[in-house]
Amino acid sequence: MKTTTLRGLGRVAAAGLLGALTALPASAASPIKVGLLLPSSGVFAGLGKDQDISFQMALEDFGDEVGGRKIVLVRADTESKPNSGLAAAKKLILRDRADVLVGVISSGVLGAVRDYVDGAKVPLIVTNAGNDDITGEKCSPWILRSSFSNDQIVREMGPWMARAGYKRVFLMAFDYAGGHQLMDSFRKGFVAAGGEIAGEEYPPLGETKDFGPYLAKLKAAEPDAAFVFFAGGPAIKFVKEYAAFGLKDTVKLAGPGWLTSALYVGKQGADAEGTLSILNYVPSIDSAENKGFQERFRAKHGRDASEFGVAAYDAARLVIEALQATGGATDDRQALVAAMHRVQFNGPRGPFRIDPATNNVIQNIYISEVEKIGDTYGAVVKEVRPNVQDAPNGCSKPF
Amino acid sequence: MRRDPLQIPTVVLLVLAMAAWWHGADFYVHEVLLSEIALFAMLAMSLDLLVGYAGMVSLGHAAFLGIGAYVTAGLTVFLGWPVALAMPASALVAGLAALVVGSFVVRLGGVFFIMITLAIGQMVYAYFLKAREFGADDGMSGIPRLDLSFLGLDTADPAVFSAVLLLAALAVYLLLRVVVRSPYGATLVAIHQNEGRVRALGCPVHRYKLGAYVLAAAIAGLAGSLTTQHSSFVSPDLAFWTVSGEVLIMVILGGGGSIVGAAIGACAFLVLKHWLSAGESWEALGLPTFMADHWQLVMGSLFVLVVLVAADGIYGRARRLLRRDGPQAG
Amino acid sequence: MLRATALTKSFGSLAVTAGVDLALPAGERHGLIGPNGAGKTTLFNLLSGELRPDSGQVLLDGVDVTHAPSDVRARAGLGRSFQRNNLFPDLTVRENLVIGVAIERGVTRVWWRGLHRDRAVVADAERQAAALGLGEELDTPVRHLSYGTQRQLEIGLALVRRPKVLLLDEPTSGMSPEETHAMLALIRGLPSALTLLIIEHDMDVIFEVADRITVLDYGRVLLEGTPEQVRASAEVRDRYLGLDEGLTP
Amino acid sequence: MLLDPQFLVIQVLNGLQLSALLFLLAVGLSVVFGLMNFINLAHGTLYMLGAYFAVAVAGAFDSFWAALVLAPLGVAVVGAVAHVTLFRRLQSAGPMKQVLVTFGLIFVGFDVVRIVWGRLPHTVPTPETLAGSVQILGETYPTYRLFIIGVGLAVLVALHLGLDRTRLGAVVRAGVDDRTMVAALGINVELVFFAVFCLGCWLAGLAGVVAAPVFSVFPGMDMSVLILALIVVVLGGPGSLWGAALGALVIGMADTFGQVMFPAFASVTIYALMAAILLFKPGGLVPVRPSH
Repeated sequence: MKTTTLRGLGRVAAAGLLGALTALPASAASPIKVGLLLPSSGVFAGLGKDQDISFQMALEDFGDEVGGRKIVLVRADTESKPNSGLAAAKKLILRDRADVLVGVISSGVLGAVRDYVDGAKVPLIVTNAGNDDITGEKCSPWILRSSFSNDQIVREMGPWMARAGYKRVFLMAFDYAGGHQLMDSFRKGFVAAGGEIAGEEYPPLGETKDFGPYLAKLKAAEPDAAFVFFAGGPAIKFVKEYAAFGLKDTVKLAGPGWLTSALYVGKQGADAEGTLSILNYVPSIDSAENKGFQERFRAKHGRDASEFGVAAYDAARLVIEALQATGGATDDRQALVAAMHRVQFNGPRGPFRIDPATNNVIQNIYISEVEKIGDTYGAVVKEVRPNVQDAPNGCSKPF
Repeated sequence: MRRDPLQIPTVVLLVLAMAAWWHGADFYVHEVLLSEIALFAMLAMSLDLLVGYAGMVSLGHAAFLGIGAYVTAGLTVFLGWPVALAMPASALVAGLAALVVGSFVVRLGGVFFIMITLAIGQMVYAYFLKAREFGADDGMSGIPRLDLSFLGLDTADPAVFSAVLLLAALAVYLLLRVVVRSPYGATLVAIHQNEGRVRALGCPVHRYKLGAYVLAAAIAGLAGSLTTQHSSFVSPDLAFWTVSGEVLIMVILGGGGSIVGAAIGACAFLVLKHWLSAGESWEALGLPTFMADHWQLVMGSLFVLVVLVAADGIYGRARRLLRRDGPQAG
Repeated sequence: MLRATALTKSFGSLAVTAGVDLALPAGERHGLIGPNGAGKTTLFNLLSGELRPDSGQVLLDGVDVTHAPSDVRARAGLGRSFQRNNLFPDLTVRENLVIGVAIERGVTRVWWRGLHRDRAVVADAERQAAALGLGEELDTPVRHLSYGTQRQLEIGLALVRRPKVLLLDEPTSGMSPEETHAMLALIRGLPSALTLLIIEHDMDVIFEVADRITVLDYGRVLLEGTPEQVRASAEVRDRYLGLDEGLTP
Repeated sequence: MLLDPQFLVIQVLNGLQLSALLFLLAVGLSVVFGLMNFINLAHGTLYMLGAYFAVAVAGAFDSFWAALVLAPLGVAVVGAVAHVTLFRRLQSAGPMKQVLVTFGLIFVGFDVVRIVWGRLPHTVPTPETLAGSVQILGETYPTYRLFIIGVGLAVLVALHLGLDRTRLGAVVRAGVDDRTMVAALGINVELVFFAVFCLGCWLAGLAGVVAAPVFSVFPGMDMSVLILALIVVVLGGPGSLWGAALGALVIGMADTFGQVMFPAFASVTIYALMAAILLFKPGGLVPVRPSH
């Protein structure tokens, strides 16, 4: 018994020494590979690009060398399609031997890569996709999220609107899992606070040519307000059509802030004015960190950074600071994730840290309204919900 | 029916090449490239039965891939069926779906057939996109792989599973070769050439076309089952029209009407796609790396070019060159 | 054997077949003549099932086949050739006939073994090719054959099923005199039990072959009778034969 | 709510607006199909190009009206080039190859648009004069949508007169009825085909421009409309002007009312409608040729 333990110890020590001898020069020279799992084609290619440049900016701001190792980026196109996303993740892990993965815009891709990443035991920091279950029932010790969970974003909005006097609200979102999750979260809080759902519509994803028929139905329901979730092209279209149908002045428009994202609120212009939004970031947040960040971003790219960019920027900072804590070591991935759990900082959106209980971010949530700022439009913060944290939601912590 | 002296040497060569590649490959090639090639080769070969033999140009073949994938996903995840049972069920359900759909679409010829298959494919896609019981657009995960532990094989190993997939593709090839060389296959070719005359000769051509449609769909269903096992995941995208389109491109690229051509087309397409979508390849050519995101542009142009100047595809071209040199000039 | 009653077919407002009655007893050689656009081929298509009539009835061997598609009628014993060659152009002569024989024998449903295994089918096809005088051309793709030879194969393919009723649509059109002669010999050599309906522009052929003749004009039956009666009809002479140089032998 | 007249009026207008767009898209596709037996699967790509050209022109001249004039012309030129370099070459090879080529062009068009205009969605501002809303039965309705309906009607009338009163129109009608006949008349069929094809492209481009202010402009906007346009063509009967109009009306209304009233079946209904038409009335609602 004793001898075997001793022999075992000896073997461990020898292996450790050998490992240290071989690993030392390697880790001094070999770069740390961060795999960007983002779409560069397909519907969300624009968001992928936004996150890519923001991640790079963070490398400049916080240093791309840790413990003598340079941080290099390797990329694979998810095409915003689940199967391509899975192939991209496999490429980053198997071929490029990435130490950390960062990215994933679409919830479909996240669902597709979840099991694989979990099995491969490579840390993934999700920078957008908000599927509740990824930091809930289907949480993984290896998947952290710097962006948000759907529920985290809208949970506070229902009670807030009920209190603000909007008693009857009409819900609308594309007919897909994310859309339903966001609407359900809103409904829960809103109904509990005494609100009434005046009606709800779920246009089919991807083939809606025209919001007209749905707006006509919304109008006929005569609600006090509409709570809708659209993003990207459809969001631009929706806000404009909403105004054209004369609804802007009669039925208050509200929704998760992607409806009037910094990426395109300028294009929506006056039609977006007065839209209530709830989100984890708006460019107008009044803090030194945010102002400095926006200035640097504007100098580089000539426009405001968006919430998408911030999520990637903070993810990069999370990676860098965790690496600094491990001295640049990446071999012990469990230690690396543990270091990520200990990272805390004040970023553009306020205090940032990862909740070790769910691996989801703990962050401020901002309720704001679109107003004219100078000669353009932007969201102005009305109220801040500090340090919003998800309940475990069925996540049983693995480590 | 037609002599094809190049067929056997090509297949032998292709099998040897795949075996050699598999032998020397790393995890990534096993898990991604070889597996994808095997899966798409099955799809392309089954589509070739329709396009190259029966003359039915379908732009909705991915619908049956999707159906097969969802059947396996549903049966294994919800009902806990063993994969070995879910696989034939996938082929069966896809075949039944084709029987229902096909009983009217096979009546339509040429361009109308293209349009209706495109529409039906999109209908299936739209259904899965909305089907909340199957996870709607998020799809389903946690689909197990075929259990071959009684053979001492661990299918979680990319090398093992890619070998399984390659062997499945070979089996599909052999099955389809038997079919196309049979009297039934010859009748399909005749129907392609002159449907009216085959009917006037007393053959219920719709039933024959339906048979091909069902068989091709069943194979696509099987490929769907294997696809979902491979990725342990299923989503509506599998049934999207671009997948059907890519498979059709593979068939045309490789050369329709030979079965092996479709497999070659799948190899060529996927190798080219992987190469084109890597920034390093463009860098090596001295071209801007942003083009790596635009491999579809290159693929689309290549496809147009193939249709324009080499409609018989890679294999057809090779066969023609051989025939020109050979004794059977004519 | 073949009977049509009050067959009517219109394309848009144009009545191409207007109440045609036709009755062919078994073994009869029946000619169908008429000017271009008289509706002869349309009538053929109605009889063989390529087209469905708007009204009227088609009886084949006493069975109502009005609504049966062409493959059902073919299996019930109706064969036809086409006005324009209607073959499998990329296939060889042997392959063309093999398809016909395979369908006739019902082996086309076999998908599990090679066609070449069905030696009897191939041998039968080769025998029929020889009977058509195409024994030398077995391996020639049809599109490389001369027009006249393709025409022969066209008839040969219609005969593969040994039909009870055979519809021949202008079998000698576009043929050289020698080829016409050969074709005539082929038609004359058909089994006497076969009921034959033949469209022909070459009056020599019609008068040589036919027992009775129906003259079609504007989709209607103008006259039905023996060759002599048709030859004697002033009306037919006016409307049709008079315009045809083949009238005076 | 369904019997609420205001709701009905708004929905009928929405339906008409979609119908007008679908008509613009489908009529070119349909007549080209009727004439040349060739379906241009890249027709949606032309529509997308029209919208992107509108983005470019409206941006350069700061005028929607300039885009309305120039963008469809640009699309017609693209179509003309494609016809001369690609489709004409394939005329003898049969429709199948032409269809395949147009299919490849969808991929090409998609990426070209992404390279030139980037990946983010664009918008075209609604022209000042049409930016407001009008009151209909006490309901606010966007003026621009009425404009779309107007454009659709104007094109319908113009095409009807063109087909009915001009020589080219007569030739096209004859050609749809019987292709061989036109050739026999000693008319330069090639030229007629070319002209009709370009007109079809122009109309697709026009649809793209007109749609741009209502729908945002993004890569991939082509496919959803392509399928609808194909369904309209099949429904109306290939080659028929009034068939395209009727088909567009049926689909436009079915889509508008179906999506709101029977959301669960909306997408499936339209496909089922197409299948039923193909099965029972293969010539479409307004067949131009007898069904064979």
